[in-house]
Amino acid sequence: MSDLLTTDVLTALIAGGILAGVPLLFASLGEMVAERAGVLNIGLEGYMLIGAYFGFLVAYHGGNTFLGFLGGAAAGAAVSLIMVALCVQMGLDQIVVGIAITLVAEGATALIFDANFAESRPTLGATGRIDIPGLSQLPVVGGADTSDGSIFSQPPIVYIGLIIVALTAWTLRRTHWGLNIRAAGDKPSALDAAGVSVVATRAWATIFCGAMAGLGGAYLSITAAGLFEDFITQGRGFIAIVLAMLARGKALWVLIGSFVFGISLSISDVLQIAGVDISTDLVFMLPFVTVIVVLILFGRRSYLPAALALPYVRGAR
Amino acid sequence: GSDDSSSTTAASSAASIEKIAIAAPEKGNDYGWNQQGVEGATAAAESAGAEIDVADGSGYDDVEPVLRRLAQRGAKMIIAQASGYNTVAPKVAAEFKVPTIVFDSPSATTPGEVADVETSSQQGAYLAGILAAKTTKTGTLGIVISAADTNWFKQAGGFAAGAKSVNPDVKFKMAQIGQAAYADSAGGKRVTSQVIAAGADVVFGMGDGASFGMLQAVETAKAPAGADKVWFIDVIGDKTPIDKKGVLLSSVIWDFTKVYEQAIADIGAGTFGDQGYDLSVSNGISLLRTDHASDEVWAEIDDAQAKIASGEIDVPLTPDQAAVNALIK
Amino acid sequence: MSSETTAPSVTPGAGETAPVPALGRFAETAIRSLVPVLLALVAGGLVLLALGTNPITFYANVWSGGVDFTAWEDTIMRMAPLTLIACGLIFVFKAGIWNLGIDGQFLLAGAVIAGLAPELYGNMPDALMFFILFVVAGVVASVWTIIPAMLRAYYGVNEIITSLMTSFIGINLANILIKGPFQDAASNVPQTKAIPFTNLLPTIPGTRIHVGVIVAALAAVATWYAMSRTSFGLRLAILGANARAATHVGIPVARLIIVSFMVSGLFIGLAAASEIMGIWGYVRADWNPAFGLLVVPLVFLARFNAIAVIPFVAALALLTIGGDFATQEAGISNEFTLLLVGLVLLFMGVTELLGRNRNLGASYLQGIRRKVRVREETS
Amino acid sequence: MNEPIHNTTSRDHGPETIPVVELRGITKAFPGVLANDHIDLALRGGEVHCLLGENGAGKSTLMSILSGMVQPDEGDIRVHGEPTRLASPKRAIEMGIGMVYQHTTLVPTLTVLDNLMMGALGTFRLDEAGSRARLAEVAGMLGVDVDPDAETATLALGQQQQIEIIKALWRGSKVLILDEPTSMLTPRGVEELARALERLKGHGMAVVLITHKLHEATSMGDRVTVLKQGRVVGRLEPDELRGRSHDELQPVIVAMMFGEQEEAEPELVELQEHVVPVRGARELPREALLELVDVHVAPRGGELGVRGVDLSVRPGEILGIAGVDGNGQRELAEAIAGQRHVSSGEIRFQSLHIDRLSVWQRERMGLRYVSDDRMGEGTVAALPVGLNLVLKRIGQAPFWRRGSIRHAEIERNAREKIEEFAIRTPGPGTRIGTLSGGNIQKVVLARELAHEPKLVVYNKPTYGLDIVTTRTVRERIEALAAEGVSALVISTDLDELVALCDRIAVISRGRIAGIVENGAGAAQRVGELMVGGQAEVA
Ligand SMILES: Nc1ncnc2c1ncn2[C@@H]1O[C@H](COP(=O)(O)OP(=O)(O)OP(=O)(O)O)[C@@H](O)[C@H]1O
Ligand SMILES: Nc1ncnc2c1ncn2[C@@H]1O[C@H](COP(=O)(O)OP(=O)(O)OP(=O)(O)O)[C@@H](O)[C@H]1O
Ligand SMILES: [Mg+2]
Ligand SMILES: [Mg+2]
Repeated sequence: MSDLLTTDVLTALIAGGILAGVPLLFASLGEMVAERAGVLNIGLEGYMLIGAYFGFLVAYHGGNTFLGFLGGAAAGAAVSLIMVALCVQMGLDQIVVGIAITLVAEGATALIFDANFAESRPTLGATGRIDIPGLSQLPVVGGADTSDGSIFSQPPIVYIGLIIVALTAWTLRRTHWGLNIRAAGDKPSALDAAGVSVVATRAWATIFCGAMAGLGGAYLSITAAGLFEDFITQGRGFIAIVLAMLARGKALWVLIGSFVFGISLSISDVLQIAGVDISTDLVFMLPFVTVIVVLILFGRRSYLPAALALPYVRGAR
Repeated sequence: GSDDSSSTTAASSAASIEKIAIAAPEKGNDYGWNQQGVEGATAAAESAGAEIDVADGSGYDDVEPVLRRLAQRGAKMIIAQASGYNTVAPKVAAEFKVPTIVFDSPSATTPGEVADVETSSQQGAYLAGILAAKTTKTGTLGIVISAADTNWFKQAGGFAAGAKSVNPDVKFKMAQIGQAAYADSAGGKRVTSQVIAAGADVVFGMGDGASFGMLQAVETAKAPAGADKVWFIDVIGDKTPIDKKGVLLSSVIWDFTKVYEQAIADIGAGTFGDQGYDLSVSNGISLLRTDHASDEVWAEIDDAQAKIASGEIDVPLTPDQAAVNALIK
Repeated sequence: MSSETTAPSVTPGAGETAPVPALGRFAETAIRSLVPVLLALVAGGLVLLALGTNPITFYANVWSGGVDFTAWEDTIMRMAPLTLIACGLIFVFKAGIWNLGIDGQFLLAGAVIAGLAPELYGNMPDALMFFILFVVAGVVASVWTIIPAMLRAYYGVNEIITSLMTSFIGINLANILIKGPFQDAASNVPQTKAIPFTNLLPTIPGTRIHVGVIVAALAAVATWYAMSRTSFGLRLAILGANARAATHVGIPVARLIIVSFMVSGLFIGLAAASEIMGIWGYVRADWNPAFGLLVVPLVFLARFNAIAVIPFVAALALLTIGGDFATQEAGISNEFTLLLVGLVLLFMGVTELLGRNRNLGASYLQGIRRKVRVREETS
Repeated sequence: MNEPIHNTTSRDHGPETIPVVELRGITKAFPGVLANDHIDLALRGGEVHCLLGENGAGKSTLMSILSGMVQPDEGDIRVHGEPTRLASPKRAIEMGIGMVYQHTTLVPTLTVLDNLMMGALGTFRLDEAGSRARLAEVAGMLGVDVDPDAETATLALGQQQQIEIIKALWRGSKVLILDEPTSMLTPRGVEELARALERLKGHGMAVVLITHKLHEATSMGDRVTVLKQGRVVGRLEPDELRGRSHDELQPVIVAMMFGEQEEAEPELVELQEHVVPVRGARELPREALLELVDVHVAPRGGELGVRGVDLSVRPGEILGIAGVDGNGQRELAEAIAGQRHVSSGEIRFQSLHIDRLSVWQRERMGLRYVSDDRMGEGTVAALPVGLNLVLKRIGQAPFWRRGSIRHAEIERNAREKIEEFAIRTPGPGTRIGTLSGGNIQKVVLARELAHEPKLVVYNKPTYGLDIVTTRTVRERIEALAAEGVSALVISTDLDELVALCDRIAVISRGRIAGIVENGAGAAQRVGELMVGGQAEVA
């Protein structure tokens, strides 16, 4: 067990937690905002996959990871336009379209990747990191001289992510956009009556969701894996939906949830490395089991926007 | 096992086989299990002068129609290249009376219909263990597996035994990505990074798609204290073409060609299914030779290989995590 | 406007109660079902062309792969679990409940009966064994819905979250069971002991088609009847349309939520039993056909009608069975099938919308219904 | 935003001044209904324009067209003489048209201030300080007092109404439309509203007031337009209104509203609210049919709950519950109906404890509940009228046999009720959601009063109904009482209670503040109790 306490292992634990947590953080942050505006993006997995593929593609051909992240975000946003057009605009069922997006994304990325890269299987190098001066030299939380860094030595995109979380929280609470988003999810007719376009509000929230999920996917392929692989998201989109709903509309809780989940995956690795025999089935179940137990013991009405997943039609009876 | 001495003669005498077929779960360009299977089958077909019908990328769930179709399209031998096919394939074999090769299901072997292939891959892993122990600077070896898979456990145990035969004090850091994370390359990278952070400078990695993530982790890793480089040892296939950074120390190659040739020969001889086949160091398991180790090391490995083939070295069989743990602790 | 239309009580023919001629309705349904498929095939064909594959050959191969030789039997057998899952989903979706934990329920039920079957096999008549296994599968899957059901019924916790979470847990639990207590001692791959394939579910004479297909057909009829003719179906519909009204009119809402969840689990369990006892005879660890995601949209497209869902299910089955062959022939990734299914869904939605605007008739989708009504009215 | 309201008082409204808003030939059809049929309407500054008409006459539709919510099929709109297309609510707001909808448009989960700031343009950040100042300004203009930080859901309906008005004025509207603002208000609330409207008129605003209460129209209105079946059937110009008393005007308006119907003139005159005589005492059996003993009901978010209510209702008795809305009336009604648990105390019906019985069981015993939320819970909008009429009989004969529906029975029943209650609907198969409020209410009543009721809880039974429907409903309540069916009538309308009830209980902050025998002076005492009750806790 003494192995557990070495600084290298603890650093790796944090690094692993961040690697696993950041994709979830981006995706569930986007989902949370869209849900507050009343749009349930069941197709999050699809956005992430597309973001992962195009992020990888841009990073690979452009030779620049930052461009890759932008490319992933743009691709995710582009796919979310399907949702905007079909669901927000025309009022088609969000769950049907969301699932269709996931299926199309799974099929399309596998198909194109297979056609282009199955033989060459390119990988990307390590994503460049920035070391926070001073702090990055600290043991465990510093991580300047390790493979995947630690809290104070991460690729800029991770810090940008934290800034986005803060900005999102502030925007939701303090700005007109935020107010509109909250109203669009709780009572779109009121927003409409106040002269604000429900469609536009929901559309922007959905595009934000697409961009964030695409960014999460791009992080997954560019930084977390350094390559693309069919179905690389492995169901993370659905986990992100769960996290977004558990966050009850609060950006901070998205942050906490994502990293708790990331760390719990990372802990299972570290325990195994330390020789503690533990079933990964069990460990993977743990965060969910914990949440369920908490819900059963302290279960109270969970907050979800009243108009979630309902199309808004002006004056409908 | 069966003797492989007759393979060449058998191939020429098996003129009755016009077509053989292979069904594999993933596409045959994965630098791994599926590619090895397809390449082995293609080579065997070629040497028998038979046509080859490849149904790769068949997945696990719809395989019965695939196998039936292969039979209906005239295959005289079907290779069901996945242990996941080992219940459905005999069913199709029985119905169409097509000799069928299955994996990891010894009890399925039925005269004239089904022959099972067992892989003694632990033998190759043993050799990999020797190579790793000779290469490591930190004295710590990493083992990463993508799933709770018997083949992975067998090789993990063989690897540990081989390494310990060189240096009894060598330490192991072993971790599994997930229950079935065969293709989770992000997970592969995460876990491999952690194993390296725990001090391993040679990582023995087993996975399908996940292997690519492991390789990437090794490529981008910062070497642990005491080492100047981190190495990766792969399994089943040969990833040299995609090893841009030169970190691929070796790979435990599974070459099915001889086994499939033998099966064709046995069909010709009317003995197919009388017994199963064993893929071992004597007929297809080997260690990929690279120039990342010295000739002396390779000589030592060749020596060990001969000893395993002759039975002088007995490689332990560790079919589950508990058995592996007993070896690496 | 003529003066007759001024009084609110005239023109009963307008909108709601207008009877649609039977033939017209049939033609519309055909158009609405075919057009999106054609559009998806065209779009998919462009993708194929881009990949250097001849779309005509490809689609011909999908058809022949799904029908030729004995593949049609596989296609029909594939319909059994899909139809049963669809029936299960209708019971919850109609009530406005999102049971998205299908895969967990399906796999857990499958794992349990695959572990149980070898124990029962040989100790009793096969018929009794199958009966017990179907019942057990249904019970296991429906028990697995209880947590989301109770949390939703008594605490109002959103069931999308909880059913997804219990699905992840169920999948892991199934694997633990398969690798642990149910592991076939004689096999060195993680899987349960198989019952001989000669003793799987009986088949319809003259075919390989197992009787699970008949179970599924009966389930579809029963579901359709329950939803459209019975008081139970109406209660579910009311719950789905207006939960507060359900309370007000004296429907025991909490109980109904739990019942509908459990009925849906029951059918999902039956789907697992039919698939495992009809085709596999055992379960491999990590086996996950992930039917859930594919069936959910079909249920919507069929507007929660268990009979109407059958053609959709048939198309999906044909596509999954034939698609494997076609992609192999073309040398492209078999994930193309997913792309095609997704495209069909998208185009169905769009066609539906355009169709409504041209007044083609009733719509498929709940969501667009309201929207479209208003459009018509305002135009 | 935040531009001050203009103080240009234009008292003289001769024909030469351009109306602020002018509607010409507005036509709007819904399936089966012509809601607006070539309507002309002009709104002038400094005037309250009353829009009257029976339920479903098309008032809300017309105003929704004016607020940009609904697009007309034909006709044009001029704002300050300029032809304008009001394509969206945003456009309408920009044109200075503020609307208070019939159904609330406040977001319940947001604070008052958030609700007011919504939609304001110009800045990216929410301007909280500026908004507070603006709130103080508008509230001052209206003469009301509001807490900007209260969560909207926790406010009483009257207060929500004030916020709706503030919201409509927020961006400096020149036109204020109020769609039935008074139906939920107490007489005092109505007085406050009238004063506020006076002030707004003083600021030169054009106000549209939709109401079903004629005395409000005659007292507050400067101009009256009467709609019927989508058409303008009568107008009263300022000079016709000025100087004539309510009693003189009432028959005129009533004749316009209902004149074409076969009802005889004398009957119509009786429609006047004040003409209905106060009920005298009746002989009733002694023993109680319904008894509440120290009943407590736990509140849910923002409610007061019920805190120890004792009540008894005798067979055939009509007991009124008076009080300001939001003082525990709904909680009480739901507890009796079985939609909520009683946290302590006892409810006895026909001498049986029914606390543990389900809604369904109570319904079978003859205990009925007419909800005040006919759209939200009383009906299922997506289902046809026919099914809505049997919602509380699901699975029962004759509508269901062995669990299977019998459409013929349901259809027969529906035709019967449509006839009996004069429900205006294209047919039994019409989705109920498309009917007008009054007609939905009739469906609800028809359902609750069928199958031998013994006691009916009516929560605001005539809320939003036109005079004829109101009268029908009241007559039914009385007729049933005469047959021995008791009634518990919850209403914020004192006149209604005085007209109907044997006794009137006053509810205040979840408690019964007192019970008054109806008779001369009852209204006075109820009013005192309502005020006293409030003072007691406040
Ligand atoms: N179990 C039931 N018993 C009786 N009536 C029902 C039941 N379920 C639904 N209904 C009502 O019967 C009518 C027809 O049912 P259903 O919704 O299945 O038909 P539909 O063709 O889909 O109609 P729509 O186009 O209005 O959706 C509808 O008005 C529906 O609300
Ligand atoms: N969205 C709609 N769909 C269908 N019919 C509608 C719709 N909106 C209104 N109607 C119909 O138009 C007519 C006029 O309705 P409106 O709401 O304008 O009446 P109203 O005069 O406001 O009545 P009330 O006094 O009951 O509020 C009614 O017959 C109503 O059923
Ligand atoms: Mg329907
Ligand atoms: Mg109205």
